[in-house]
Amino acid sequence: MTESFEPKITAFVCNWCTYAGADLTGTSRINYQSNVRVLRVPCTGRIDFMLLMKAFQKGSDGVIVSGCHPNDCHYTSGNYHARRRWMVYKDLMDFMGVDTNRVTFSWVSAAEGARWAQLVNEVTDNIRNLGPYAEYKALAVAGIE
Amino acid sequence: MADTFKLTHENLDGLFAVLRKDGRRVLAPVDADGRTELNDVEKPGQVSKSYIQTIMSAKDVVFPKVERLLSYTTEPGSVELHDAEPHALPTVLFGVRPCEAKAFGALDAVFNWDYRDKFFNARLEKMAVIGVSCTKADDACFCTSVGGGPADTKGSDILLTPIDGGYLAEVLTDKGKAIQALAPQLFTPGNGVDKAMIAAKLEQAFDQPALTAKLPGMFENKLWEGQSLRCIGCGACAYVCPTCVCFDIQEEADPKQGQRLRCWDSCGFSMFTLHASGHNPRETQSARWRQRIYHKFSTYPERYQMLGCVGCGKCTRACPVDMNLREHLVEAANA
Amino acid sequence: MTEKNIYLPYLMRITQITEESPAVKTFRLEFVDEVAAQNFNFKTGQFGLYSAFGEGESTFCIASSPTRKGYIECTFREVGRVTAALADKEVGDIVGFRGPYGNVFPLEAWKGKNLVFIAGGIALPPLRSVIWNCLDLRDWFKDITVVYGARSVADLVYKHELKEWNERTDINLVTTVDPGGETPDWTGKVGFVPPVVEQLGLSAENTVAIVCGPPIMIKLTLPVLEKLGFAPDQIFTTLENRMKCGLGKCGRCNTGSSYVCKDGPVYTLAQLNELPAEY
Amino acid sequence: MEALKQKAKELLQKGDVKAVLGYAVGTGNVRRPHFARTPEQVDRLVLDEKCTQNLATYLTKHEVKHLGKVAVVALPATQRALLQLVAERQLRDDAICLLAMDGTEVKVLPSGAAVEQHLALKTDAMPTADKAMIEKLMAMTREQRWAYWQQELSRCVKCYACRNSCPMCYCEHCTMDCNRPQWVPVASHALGNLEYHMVRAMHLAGRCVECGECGRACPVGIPVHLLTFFAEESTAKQFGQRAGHSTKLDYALSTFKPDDKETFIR
Repeated sequence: MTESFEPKITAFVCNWCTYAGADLTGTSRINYQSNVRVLRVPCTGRIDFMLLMKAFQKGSDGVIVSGCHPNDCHYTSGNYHARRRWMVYKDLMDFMGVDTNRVTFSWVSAAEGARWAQLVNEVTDNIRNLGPYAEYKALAVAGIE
Repeated sequence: MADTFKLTHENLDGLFAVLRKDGRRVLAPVDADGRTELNDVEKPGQVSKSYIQTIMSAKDVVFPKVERLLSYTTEPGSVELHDAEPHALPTVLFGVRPCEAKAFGALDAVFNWDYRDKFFNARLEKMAVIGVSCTKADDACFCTSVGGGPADTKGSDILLTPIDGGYLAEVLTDKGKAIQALAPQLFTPGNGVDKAMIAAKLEQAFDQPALTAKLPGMFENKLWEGQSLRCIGCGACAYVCPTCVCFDIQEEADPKQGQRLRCWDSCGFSMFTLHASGHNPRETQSARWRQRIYHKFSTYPERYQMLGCVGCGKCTRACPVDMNLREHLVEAANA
Repeated sequence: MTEKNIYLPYLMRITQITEESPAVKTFRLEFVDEVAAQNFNFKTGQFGLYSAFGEGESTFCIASSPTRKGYIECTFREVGRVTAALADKEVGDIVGFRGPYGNVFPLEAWKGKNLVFIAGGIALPPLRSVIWNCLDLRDWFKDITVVYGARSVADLVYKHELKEWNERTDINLVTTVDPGGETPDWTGKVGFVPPVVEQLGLSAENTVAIVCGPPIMIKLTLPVLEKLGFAPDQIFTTLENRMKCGLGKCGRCNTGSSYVCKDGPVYTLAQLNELPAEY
Repeated sequence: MEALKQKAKELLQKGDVKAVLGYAVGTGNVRRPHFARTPEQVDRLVLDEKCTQNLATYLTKHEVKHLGKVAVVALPATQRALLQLVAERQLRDDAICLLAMDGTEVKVLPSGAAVEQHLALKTDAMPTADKAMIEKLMAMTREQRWAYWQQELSRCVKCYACRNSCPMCYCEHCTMDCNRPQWVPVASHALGNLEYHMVRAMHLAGRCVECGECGRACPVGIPVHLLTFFAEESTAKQFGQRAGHSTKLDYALSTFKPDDKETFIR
């Protein structure tokens, strides 16, 4: 059963750094696991926590959030704003018992193609080990008569 | 009239066992962290000893807070519909108060006055009510003002009234008789106790027929605005109410399949009547508060020849800002 | 024993889509199920709940005439979650329909009378059903007048039909657009609906007026009709309160003790005067 | 008590305010919010330790705004909420007229600055029981916390009493009422309940004045206030600022410091 499990991972990435970085991974012909669906947004500042929630709601087993390194934001400070919100949101998720091992926050620049591949591989292996996010998926049917 | 028996405490133990053996769950008021909830119980010993009312009403047994009406699967150019079957469990409601027992009639009126609602009906059919008369009332209660009473039989299949050593048992309906028939020996001959002596005394607070008669002329009265000023517009009153029946239909779907769910809703929410154009027939909280009163005390009598309120006072107890319904009705009746 | 699920919609196939004006579309819908198609009947004035599977249900009138068999039509403006999803549909797609619900326009009672239809903007669809129904039973009635106004020329719906009505001699069509909404080649009137109605010099004698439009138009048109001598029971309108069930249960469409979904949507002004103004 | 009534009557008579919002005795001796617009209504005012509601909730409501200027009998939590509402530009500083008790004296606090000064005199820490409960939850395993909240939230019926009683939940159009997209399921099933409470807590992080009104308002006794308390504490701990302490503070989550310290971003 676990052997056939292929995790579904949603990645929210910023347009300027991580998306470009992921692009570089491809053009550099670096192989990495294909479990990640990449969703590009202009800036990490746009990645509302509700998007992460929605990803789990729609069946993701893991989520990656990634953007420009601090001080490198295309819009100067979007990633700083995002970082504050992630800090609180991660705490809150943990307090409510949501599995924070399933969310990975990271900085990947446009030059770090190899880093992106490594990140995706690590996260995918990790989620594969954790198995499907059954707890959250069970919510969708609980409480309906 | 109803057949009257005695049901001793020991025999009630036996009755619970028999009901469960018959495949029915028994839901009864249970104390939980200072709240009284309606929970699945095995023995009468688990039932709360001191409750006046449960916080939530028992309506979710027949009208759950979320229930599936239908589901479907979709593919480009085609849709396959799947009817939903209510998952109705044989249920005995034990220990609900006469006011709440009566409330099922008010729900039935809406669900079946014209089109028949199969979901409600399937659940109602599998439910029986063993009510227990009230021996005390609190400041929120006003059943006697709305045609009920602490030992009123309406809505119960069997009504129990506490007496020494057990209960006076009135077997009132065919469903009640069917329960009795499961273990007739548990029901011993009654001893002619006058239940009116035991039941709580609750003075009538206002003249309801007079209130109903004058409401149509009071629509524009400033009273509603004054009363509703402290209302915060939440749905607590409607959601604990045993007769509030307003609902929403919500769709939940992904690209290949979906379902329609019926969910509780409340006329107190500002979005409830909001039109697509942005126009809202009930724009202010006072208009929504007025709707709540009128629906129960004017619309219901006119359409269904009964009241949409049983005087249980749950709304008053649940309200975060203590909107006391009895008090407001008295004020309206005296206006 | 087993009861019918009253919330189950019919499946309907979209067979034609007409773009009426910006964000307004008309769908022609045919039953997927042959038997349902055979058994389906409605009368003019009734409405239904149309569903976009995946998003939910929305309430619109049936905009086609019951005299045109084999299909129903609905016209809607894209404003919310459901209508946006419907607007994305293409010919051949499946939507849901529950209905027909509500009461009807009393055409029998209007026999031998003059009819005046007054509509504004997106409120023509409910009247379009009646108008075609009356045109298909043309010898039942005397004069038929239609006054239709919209914000601008682009906002007029059913442009082809307006052209057809304009060319017919058995119906008097007056179209108007709000000042500033006209185009250089606009041949209709310019002005708001109420004064246009007033200028027509209609006689209230043996006439019924059917009014439907935004609240402000209705509010200003009613005094005009009153001035022309129309009694409240000669004026009809159709309400569209928010609904979820259409079956007299969900509790949101009522005005006073009247359920718009059951006792309405068609009301005379005389009836509305008896109700609290919660519509 | 008499001093409060005296002051309330004075304000009404002078026409300084159109109403005095305080507390009165309600059903079964509970305390309820009370709008006093006449001297007789002022006589029903009470103020004692049974008064708990955060009356600041009312000041952003249309119906109350229409009354004109309202004087508010303000507990410390109400005062904090007012400061936060001014900080968030929901109330004008000159709309403030608070009646606060200082011993047996009644103080009129006519501005945010006055409230800040008055508040600075007292500390109003989180109730011990709530603090202990948060600590107890944090000592659990994640799975236990999940089970705890699932159990608690299963009673939620989404009556929105928590939202509507909250002084900081003043949005005209709540996220819960948005359906394009439908962020959170409307239905009160397990998913809808979890996500609703998560969004509510997150939207109050850095804004919660820790009055606990949401928890008291809940008809089914879910300790929903622990969620917003926790989110607020997390914000305070990490960014060093608390809601409801000044009219001048920016919302902690709409600002940043380049050296905000985190440990989990890779």
